[in-house]
Amino acid sequence: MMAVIEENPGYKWVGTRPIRPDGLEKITGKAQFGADSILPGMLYGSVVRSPHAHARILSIDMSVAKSMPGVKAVITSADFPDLALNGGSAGDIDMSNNVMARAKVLYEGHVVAAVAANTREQAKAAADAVIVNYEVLPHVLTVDEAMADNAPLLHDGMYTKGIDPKPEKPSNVASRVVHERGDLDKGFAEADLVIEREYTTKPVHQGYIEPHAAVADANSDGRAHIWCSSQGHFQMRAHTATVLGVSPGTIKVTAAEIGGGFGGKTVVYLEPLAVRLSQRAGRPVKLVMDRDEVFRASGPTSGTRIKVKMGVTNEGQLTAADVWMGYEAGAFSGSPVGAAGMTVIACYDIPNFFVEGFDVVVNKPRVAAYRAPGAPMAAFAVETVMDELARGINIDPIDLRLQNAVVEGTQASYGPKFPRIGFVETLEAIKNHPQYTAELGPNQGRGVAAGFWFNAGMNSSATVHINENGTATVVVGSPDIGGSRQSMALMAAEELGISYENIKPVVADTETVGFNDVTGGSRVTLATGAAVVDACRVITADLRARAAKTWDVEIDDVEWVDGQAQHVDGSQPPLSLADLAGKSGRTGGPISATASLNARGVGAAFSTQLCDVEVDPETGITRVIRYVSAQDAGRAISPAYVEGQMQGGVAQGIGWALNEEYIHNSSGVMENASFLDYRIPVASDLPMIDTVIVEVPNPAHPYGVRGVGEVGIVPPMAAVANAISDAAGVRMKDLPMSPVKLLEALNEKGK
Amino acid sequence: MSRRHITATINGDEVDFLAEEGSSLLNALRDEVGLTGVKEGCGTGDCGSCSVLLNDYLTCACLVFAPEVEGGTIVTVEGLANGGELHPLQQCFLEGAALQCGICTPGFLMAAKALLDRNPNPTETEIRYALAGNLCRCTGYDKIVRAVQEAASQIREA
Amino acid sequence: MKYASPSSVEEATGVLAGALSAQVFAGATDVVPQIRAGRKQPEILVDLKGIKELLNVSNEATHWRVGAATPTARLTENSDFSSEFPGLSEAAGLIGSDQIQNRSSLGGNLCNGSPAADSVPAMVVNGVRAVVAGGSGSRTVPVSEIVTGPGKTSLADDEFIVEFEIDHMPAHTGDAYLRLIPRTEMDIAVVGVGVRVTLDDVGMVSAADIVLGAVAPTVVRVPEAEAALVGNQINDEILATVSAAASEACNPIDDKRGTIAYRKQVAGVLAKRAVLLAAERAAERNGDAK
Amino acid sequence: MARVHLSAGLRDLTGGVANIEIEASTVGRLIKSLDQMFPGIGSRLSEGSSVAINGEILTDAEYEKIPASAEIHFLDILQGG
Repeated sequence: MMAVIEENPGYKWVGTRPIRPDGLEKITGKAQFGADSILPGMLYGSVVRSPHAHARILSIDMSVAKSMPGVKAVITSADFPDLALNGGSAGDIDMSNNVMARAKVLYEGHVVAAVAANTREQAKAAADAVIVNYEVLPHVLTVDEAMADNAPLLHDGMYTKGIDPKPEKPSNVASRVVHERGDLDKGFAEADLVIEREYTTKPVHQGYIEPHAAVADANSDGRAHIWCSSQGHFQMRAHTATVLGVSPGTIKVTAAEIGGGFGGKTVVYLEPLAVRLSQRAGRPVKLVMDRDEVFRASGPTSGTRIKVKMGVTNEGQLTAADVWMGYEAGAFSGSPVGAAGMTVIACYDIPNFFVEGFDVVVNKPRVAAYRAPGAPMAAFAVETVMDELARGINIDPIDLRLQNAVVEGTQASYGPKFPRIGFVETLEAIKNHPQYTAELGPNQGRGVAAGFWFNAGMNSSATVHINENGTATVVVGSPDIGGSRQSMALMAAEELGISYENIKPVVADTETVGFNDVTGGSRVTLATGAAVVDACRVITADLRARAAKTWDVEIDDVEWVDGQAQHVDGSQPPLSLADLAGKSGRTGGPISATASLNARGVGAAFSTQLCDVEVDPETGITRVIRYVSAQDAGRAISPAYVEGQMQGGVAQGIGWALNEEYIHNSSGVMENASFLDYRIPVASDLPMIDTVIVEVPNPAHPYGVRGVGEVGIVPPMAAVANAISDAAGVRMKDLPMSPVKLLEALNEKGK
Repeated sequence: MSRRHITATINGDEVDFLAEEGSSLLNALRDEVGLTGVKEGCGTGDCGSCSVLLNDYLTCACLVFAPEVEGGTIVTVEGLANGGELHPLQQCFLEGAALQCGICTPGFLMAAKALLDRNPNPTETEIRYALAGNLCRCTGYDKIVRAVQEAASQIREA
Repeated sequence: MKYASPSSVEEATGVLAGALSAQVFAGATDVVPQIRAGRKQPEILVDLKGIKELLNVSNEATHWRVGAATPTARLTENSDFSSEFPGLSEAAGLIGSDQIQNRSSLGGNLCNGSPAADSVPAMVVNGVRAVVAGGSGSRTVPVSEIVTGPGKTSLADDEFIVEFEIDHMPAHTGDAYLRLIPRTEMDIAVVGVGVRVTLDDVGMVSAADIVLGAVAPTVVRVPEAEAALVGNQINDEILATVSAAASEACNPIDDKRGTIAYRKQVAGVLAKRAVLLAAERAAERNGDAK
Repeated sequence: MARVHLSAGLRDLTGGVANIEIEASTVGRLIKSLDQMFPGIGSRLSEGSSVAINGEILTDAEYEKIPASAEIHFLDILQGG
């Protein structure tokens, strides 16, 4: 379903649903993912990980491991430069220490050594034979434990940034962020209803099905080639070079197909280990994480504690919001609390607010980006308070949101004024959807929630080559996770005026295309798409010039229409792209163009979602029975894959809402590091997920693109919670809303 | 360490390979036979990415010891198409945008084939339960279920 | 690790007798993850699927014989078996995904020793017997006596289960198995309840078996609930007694999958629901089996 | 003159000043001027911030021209998933 706000201005390809360019390889098993490369003479690696949440490394004895059959290399932190000793930035030092622990291990699963051997079995056996002596230290696992007085410290030199005056004592709080406006006391005084609630959420994993994998082949001259699945092979190159202390130019990274990322594959884990092992062994090395390593050592997103107090008048005017947020960063600073602070109340125009957030280190794996990082937990809190406010003053929850919604020109809670946005349109799309008024059965309930995400621009490059028969190759450097090659090809087809089938999009390695930032921040269709469009426009200008040369007329007399050069007065028979390409040697040589840019005009994204659940009041089981997501895509270049992003975000959000969580025991050891006990939704858990693509074009993009990858995961937890409240009469404030917790709440209510 | 010599019919051809006796069929198919269309997502039977048909039955290759397949028959995603002609499930997955990253797709195709081979007209619920052993993190399953419905209808009409 | 695939019971017991540490397996759906996690390191893997008795399913005059290594999918798709023992068939069918179902077996599900094994409460309420082979010969043991604790069985190192004997379902008798999992599939039972009920001519309960899984180190029978049912018509009051007795019989732990309080409460809920389902089936089953 | 809004998180360095009007032709020059007024703010802004000029959020904007009477906001750098 589409909610058309602005008509498609007659695009031939943009907005269609052809078969994706990389589809055939993926349905026949030919596509090469991260773990699929096999090189001659390749060794297998295995990683030694800490069993402790927090410990000092006293010694590492590798002698037995080194002498075992088939073992070719064993490495520890001694094999990497100590960036702290040679002027590395704090961020680089943390990254290096996360790749390989130096003095201390800071979480269970933290790498302490790695080995390479002829076979997997030999590598595993050697890893098991590495003897590490630890002095176990007391650990902290949650925001509360980490912020307590006299809590054990992860980093002795961590003084909270953003507090004036600078704290005298180090702590586990890396930084504080604040946003404020107006007069909070006055705002709450004006309110007729004030709701104050406290929420907690657990770390949850991105849950990509493909484990991290890297194959490295290092040469004796210091150069290395890496094949890995990541969300940004240029970033993998840069980060690997930093950790190894070499120039990025010595490393070539080929982007394998990537089996899901959702933010979690923007981080370097295995690549530097694989290169160093390969250098030490003189052979290519493959490293692949086991699923339990993926859980224990790669990026979940933050567990949080969030307090929200909001006020509203009986007429439905929000008057004030007071928000406190503590976000777990894992072992190194860098939780997404900054974005949380900026997004938490960004959907609404609230005159008085105070938002305070803390980035808190704990002895758990370092958090990584996860789809709209920081925003979903914040929205869980605020959007359930919004539901309570609406019910409290007896107003429809969508009407309350409409009345306070940000629109073009509203000053956002994080500062600047919004450009044209489509929040109101998503609210109206849900309000007008038949499910909003469909009848509910016994034990069923309905909830709505909204969400906001910035999206990103950043750096992209693209090259377009015209082949001799008039077909085109579009070369980009943005790994394609969810169909972006199709979007690139559709925009190129539109620009060049040739058939989509005649365009071959390619994700090139770091040596054959210009720099690209990561595939993240919902930015590829916007930014890399803009680079493709720019390159195509250089080409069509060139084609006009070549036609002008052919006809011996001025370039201004030539137009590019429907894939052919036409003389403005029709005096010449048109020249098609194939005509011009076939004779390119006579008009100046091959036809090719490159465009590189730091994308501007990022368009903010909003989503409103509607969830119906059924609760079993005797067991606390919640089943989602119907779901609709409305999202402003700006313009859906590739609607099938826009829907896919929307549906995928919702499914992840439902998992986060109901079942997903990191469970640590009191020793700080993760107890559910498997897909059996870390319960992501299976097919039978979900209904069809209806989508409404709202198109409020982003005026700053040639095709109106905003970016669609992330915002869909922001509303689901609150939508589910609000639906549970409607069905069962209990307000769930602790994620996940598992059967155990829901039954507890129902028992409490029954008392 | 000596390895065992194993002979099996894989995607219609007799194939022999060597494998450690305690190693999995999954590792043997990927490392020894070169069929990397069989994916590893967990190694413990919880994700279905390595689904193959073993002696006609849908199985996680990661849960099978390589020597077990001696004399057996295996079909992987690489053997799903009939020469150049795609299986209707493959065609419907393509046309229905039923894959995003594609890592789970081989396993889904094999599980869906096993379902349609025994039940040519499954309900949505039957499809969802039959595919519950296959995890997908990208799609929310919506387009996968629809693609299987469409393929079932095409196969019935063919 | 070596791999052996004996083709007879005798050959298998011989292999087991000669091994320092052997692991017998059928579908290996539990064994592989255990080896991968380093919890087991057997010297030799003994694949029992080469022995034809272990794959046999036959409907005989007084009972069914079900080979211990028979994939549960082959059992559940046997319509005669499944219509006679719907509860046991459904329990067997809940062990994992379709992929798992083509490998998992009643023998493996039992001998893995998990307190949460789905098929075990359903086997116990149906009085299933295990035929055990070993170096010192064969013996027949009630399924309820096989598992002695989490991961532990009463089988000797050189013993394994060949087949199960399942007496035909008496007239006016029905079985049921219900479990609680957070998802709809691919989970380990947080609570499981097996029930078998026999009704007399006027709908009074004449026999009842209620067995809980996942709420104690082994499955537990609930005699108080059984006693409350026998000699009575099923009504809300009796069901409340059944529920309370089931909750009371639990001796669970707090773990990653559920809490003590939750397991106790939900055991009561599922016991009540399973009794109703079994009674409904009993009322529909008037004829002889076979 | 550009009107510069300083987020609450920066006010430890500005002595509580929230808004200020400054004449500057580019973002880089603006940051330099701010650093002269509020020592230390320069490195914080150039390392850890995006900038919004009249509502458009930009990264790496050191050489970005500032239009007359622009509204300038400095924002935290964001991660994307």
